[in-house]
Amino acid sequence: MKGKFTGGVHPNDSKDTRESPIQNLPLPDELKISLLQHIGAPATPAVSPGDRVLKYQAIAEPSGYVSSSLHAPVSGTVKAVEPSPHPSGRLIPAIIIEPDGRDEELDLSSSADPDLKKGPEAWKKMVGDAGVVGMGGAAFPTHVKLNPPGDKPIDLLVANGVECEPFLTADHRLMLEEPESLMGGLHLAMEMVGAKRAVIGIEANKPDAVEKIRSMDLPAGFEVEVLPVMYPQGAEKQLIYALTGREVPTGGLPMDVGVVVQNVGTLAAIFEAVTKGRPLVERVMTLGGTMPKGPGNYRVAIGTLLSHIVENTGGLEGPAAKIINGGPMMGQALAGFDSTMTKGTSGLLVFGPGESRVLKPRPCVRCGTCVRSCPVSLMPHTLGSLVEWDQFDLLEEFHVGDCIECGCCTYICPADRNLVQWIRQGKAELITRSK
Amino acid sequence: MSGYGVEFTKGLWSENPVFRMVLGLCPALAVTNTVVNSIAMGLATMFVLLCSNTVVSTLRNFIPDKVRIPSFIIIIASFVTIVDLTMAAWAHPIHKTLGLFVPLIVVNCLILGRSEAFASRHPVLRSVVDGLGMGVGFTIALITIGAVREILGSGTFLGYSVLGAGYTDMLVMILPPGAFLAMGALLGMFNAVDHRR
Amino acid sequence: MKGGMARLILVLGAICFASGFGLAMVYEITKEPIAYQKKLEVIRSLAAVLPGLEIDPDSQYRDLAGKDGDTVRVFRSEDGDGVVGVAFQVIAPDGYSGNIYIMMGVLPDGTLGGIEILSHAETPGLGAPITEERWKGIFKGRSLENTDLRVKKDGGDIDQMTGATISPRAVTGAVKKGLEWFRDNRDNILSAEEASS
Amino acid sequence: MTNTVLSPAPHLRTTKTIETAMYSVILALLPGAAVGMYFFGLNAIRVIALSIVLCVAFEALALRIRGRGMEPLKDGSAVLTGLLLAMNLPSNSPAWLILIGCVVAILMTKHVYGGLGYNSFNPALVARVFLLISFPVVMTSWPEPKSFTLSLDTVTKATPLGDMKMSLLLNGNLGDIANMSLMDPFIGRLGGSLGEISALALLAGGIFLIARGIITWHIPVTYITTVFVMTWIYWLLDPVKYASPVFHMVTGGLMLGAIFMATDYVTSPITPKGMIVFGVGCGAITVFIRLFGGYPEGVSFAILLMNAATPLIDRYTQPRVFGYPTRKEAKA
Repeated sequence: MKGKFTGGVHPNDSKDTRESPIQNLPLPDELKISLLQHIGAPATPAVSPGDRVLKYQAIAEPSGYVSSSLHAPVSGTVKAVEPSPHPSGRLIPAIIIEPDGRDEELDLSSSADPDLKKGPEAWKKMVGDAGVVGMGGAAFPTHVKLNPPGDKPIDLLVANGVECEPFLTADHRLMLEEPESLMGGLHLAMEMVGAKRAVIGIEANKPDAVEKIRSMDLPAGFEVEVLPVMYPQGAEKQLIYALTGREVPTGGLPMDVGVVVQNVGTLAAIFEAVTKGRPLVERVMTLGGTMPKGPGNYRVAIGTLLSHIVENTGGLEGPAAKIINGGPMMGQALAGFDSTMTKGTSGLLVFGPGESRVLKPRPCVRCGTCVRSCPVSLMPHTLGSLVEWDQFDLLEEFHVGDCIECGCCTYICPADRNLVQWIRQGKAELITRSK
Repeated sequence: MSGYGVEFTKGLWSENPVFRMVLGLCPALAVTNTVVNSIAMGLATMFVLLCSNTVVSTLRNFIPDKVRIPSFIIIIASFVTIVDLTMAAWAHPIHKTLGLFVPLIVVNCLILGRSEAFASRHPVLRSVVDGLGMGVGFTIALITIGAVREILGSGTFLGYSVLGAGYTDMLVMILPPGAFLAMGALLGMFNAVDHRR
Repeated sequence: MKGGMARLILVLGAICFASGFGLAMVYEITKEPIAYQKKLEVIRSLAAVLPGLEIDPDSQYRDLAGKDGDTVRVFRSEDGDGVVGVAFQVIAPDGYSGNIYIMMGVLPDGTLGGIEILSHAETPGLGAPITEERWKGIFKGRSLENTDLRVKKDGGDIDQMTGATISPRAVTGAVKKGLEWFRDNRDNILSAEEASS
Repeated sequence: MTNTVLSPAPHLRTTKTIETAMYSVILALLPGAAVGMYFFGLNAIRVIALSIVLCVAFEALALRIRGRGMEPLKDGSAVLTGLLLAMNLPSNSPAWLILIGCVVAILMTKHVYGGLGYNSFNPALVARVFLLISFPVVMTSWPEPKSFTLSLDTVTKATPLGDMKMSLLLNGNLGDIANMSLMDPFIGRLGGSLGEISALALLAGGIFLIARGIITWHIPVTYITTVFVMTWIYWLLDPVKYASPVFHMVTGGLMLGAIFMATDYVTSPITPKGMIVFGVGCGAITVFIRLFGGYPEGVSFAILLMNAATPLIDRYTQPRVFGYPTRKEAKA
C-alpha cells in the first residue's frame, strides 16, 4: 500500500450496498433538470415551454468557460422553465420535461468518434459538448480540467476510485461492472492532457474492484494503487499526496504538480461522450442509509425527483428523520425528497429518527483530536473558537482558506462542536468583508 | 456643603481606589499580610495624599502645565521622605517591616493620579476633602485585604487569636500569592454587590 | 517662548528648593531618634542573649578575625574582674531561603546565654517558629560539652518543631559553629588587651 | 417531511465523547488508587470518597450559581478532578484539608475561569500546590504504607525524595538512598501521596490510555525521558550527590504527573510538536527543582509552570499547513 496523507479519520465505512449491481430505474412522469448542475455559472436554457425535445438533445448551453451544457435524458415536451427545489435548499430555475414514453434519440453518429481518429483537441470539445462534469460530488466541468494551460505539463493522470465516503458504492460498482468504459476513458483523458502515466487509486476495502482492474492487462504506464481506508482519501490533493508524495501548493490546483485527477465515473462518461457522442444524461448513484427498503446502486436520469427514486425502490421503512444528498461526511441534509438528481448526486441516504440528533456544541476541551485528524494540518479548534467568539481578524493567520471542509474535525470532536460549519461561516464572513 | 460630603464618600465606595479604580495595587498586595501593616501603610499613604493634594492644589495656578508632572513628583517624593524618616524615628519596628514599600509610595499611581486628575483642577479645600476620602478609602481597602489575609493566614486579627488554637494556618494567604487571591476574591465580591444594585 | 522657558526653570527650581529645605529640616529632627532606634535594636538583642548583663554597643566591642577570614564584631560585657559575657552575630546560610542572622550570647565558660534571630526570610509558619521564645529558650545554658548540638532528627539534643526541620537545623548548626569558634579563640576574645589582629 | 433534521455536514459523529475520555482516565487511575487503598487502608478510601463527593458537590454548586444547568455534571470531569486530587494528598489528610482542596480546584481554578475547557491550570494540581504552600506540615506528613489494615492510626515517614534532599543538605551526599531497593517504590511500598506510590500501577494505566487513544504518547514519553536523561547525566557526573535515574523514575509523583496530570487536555498544548515541547519543559523543570530547588519534589510546579506556557507553545508550534513550503524550502 502507498503512503498516506497526514490526519484523516476512520468512520465505519458502512458499504452495505457493495454487492448490489447497478439497476435501471423506470422513467418518471416528469423530469426537473436544474440549470445549476455544477460548480460555475448556471447554464442558459436553449428551449422554450412547448418545445418537443429528443433524448440527448441539448436543452441548455454553458454560460461561460467554467460552465456546462445540459441535455434531455428522454424525449418529450418542455413544460416549463421555472424555479424548482435544488439540493442546496434554494429554488433554482429548472427545465421541466414531460416524457412522451417513446424514448426517441437524437442521431449521435455525426458527433461520435468510435474509432478514436479525431484526436485530443476534438475530443475535448466533445466532452464539453456532452456536458460532462466531475462525478465525485463537486461537479466541476470536466472539459476545463482536461485543458490545462501549456505552461503546466501534466505527467500523471489519476483515476479516483477511492470512494472514501461511507455508504456510497456507486463508483465501486461502476469499476466492477464497466471497467472497459473506465479504462477507455482513462486512455482518452491521458491523451487529452498529454500524461504518460496513469494511476488508478482504490481504497483497500474494494479488493474485488482492484482485482477486476488488475486483471485487465494494464498497458505499460498504468498502475493500480491500493490505498489505506481513511477518510478523506478521495480528496484530490490528499490523494495526489498519498500516491506521489507531491503537495499541491496552497491555492493551487493539481495541474501545478503535473497531475490531473478524474473520478472513475467521470472517466466512463468521457468514454461514452467520445466513442458514442452520448451526453451525460444519467448517472449511477447509491440509495443507502438505514431507512430505504430497496437500498442499492441505481442508474438514474438527471432531473429525476428524489421521491421517484424512493418510491420505485420499495419506499421507506418509516418516517425519514434525515435525508442526505451525497455522502454522510460532506453531503447536504435535505428537507424532503422534492429536489432532483443532479450530475453531482453520488448518493441519497435516508436515516430514521433515533439515528439523527441535533448536537449541542459544548466548550472545547482542547483534546487535540481535530488537529491530528485534519488532512491539511490546520488547527480546527482555534478556527472554530475564533468564529464562535467573532474574532474574524485572526482567521487568516490560521489559514482558514486552506480548509477543504472535509468534516474530519467535526466528526472526531468529542465535544460535539460544529467546527467545519464555523469554518464555513468564517470563510463566508471573510468573503463578505473583502467585498 | 453637601458637595464636600460627596467628594469624601466617593473614595469610600463608588471610586474606591483599590476595589473600583484598581489603583495602588503594589502596596495593596505587598504589605497587607497583617492588619497592623495595612493600617500603617494606609495611614502613611493617606498622609502623603493629603499633603500632596493640598500643596498641588495651592500651587495649581503657579505651576506651568509643561512641568507639572516633575513638580508633582518632587512634591510627593518630599512628603514620602518625610513619612519615611518620621517612621524610622518613632515607629521603628513597623518601619522595618514595611521596608522598601514606604519609599515606594512615591510611585503609587493613586497619589500622582489624584494630583493630576483632581488637585490640580480644584480648590484647596475640595482637594483636601478628596485626599482625605481617597486616603480613608485606600486605608479601608488595605485593612480589608489585610484582615482577610491575617485571619486566614495566621488565625489572628491585629495579633489577637480569633479562630482558636485548633485552626491550622492557611500559610499561602500571608505569602505573596495570598495577596492576589484575597484581592481577586474581594474584587469579585465588590463587583457582585455593585451588580446587584 | 524665552520667558516661558525661564518661568518653567524658575518654578521647578523653587519647588526643588522648598522641598530640599523642608527635607533637610526633617532630617535634622529625625537624625537623633533614628540613630537611637538603631542602637536600641542592638541593645535589645544583646539584652536578650545576655540577660542581666549590660553592654554599651558603641564602646564595648572588639572586631576579631572570624573563621573564614571575615571580621566578627564581638560585644563584650565587663565588670571589674574582666569579661563576663560576649555576644556576636553568626549567619546560618542553609535555611529555606536566604541567610538567617543570629545573635548569640556566650558566657566565659562556653555556655550559651541565649540566642536571638535578627532577621530571616524563612517561609512563615513553616520555618518562622524559630523566632518563637519557646524554641530559642532551649539554647540557654547549652554548651558544646553538655549538649549534642544537632536537631533530634539527626540524633542530637535540640528539639526541632513539627514538620520543619531545615530552619532549626540551620540555626543549630550555625550556633554550634559559633561556639566552636568561641572555644578556639577563647583567650583572644576574652583577653583584656586589644589583640594585634 | 417537516421532521427532517437539517444539520450541516458531517452527518456522522464519532462515538468518543468527552465522557469517554474522562471515564477512561478514571478507569486508568484505578490501579494506582487500588494500590493506595491496599497500602494505606481505610484512610485512603475515606480520602478518595470524600474528595470525589466534595468535588462533584462543588461542581453542582458552581453550575447552579452560574445558571448553566446540571448537564455538564455528567461529563465526569469533577469526578476525575476529585480522584486526582485525592491521589495527590497524603492518605491521612483531614476532612477540612480535602474540603479546601475541592473549593480551590473546582471553584477557584475551574469555574472562575468558565468551567471545563476554559481553565488554564489543572484544577487538581492547583489545589495540591495551594494546600502544599498553605499547610506544608500536614501536606508533608506521609503515613507509612503497610499491608491492608482497617486501623486509622498511622506512623508518618518521609518520602525517598524528601530523605534525599535532607541527606544532601546535611551530609552533602545521598545517604541511605543510594543503596535502597528500587523495587519497593516501583510496586508502591514507600511513603508518598496516596496515589503516587506505585509507579507500576500508574504505568499500566498510562499504557491503557495510550492504547485506547485517549492520550497520545507525546507528553508522557518526552516528560519521563527528559527526567531520565537529565538525571542520568548528573548521576554520571557525580553519583555521590545525584541519585540514579531509575530512582527518579520510581519515586515521587513523576508517573502520576507525567501520565495523568501533564496530559490534561485543557491545560496542555494541542499540537503534537507543542506536546513534545511541553513534555521536555516539564521534565527539565522537574529535574531542576528536584536537584537544586528548595522542595524535594517538583512535578506539580513543573506542570503548572508549563500550563502557563501552553498558549505560547500552541502559538509557535502550529503544524505546517498542507501545501505551504516547509521551513527548509522557505529558506532555499
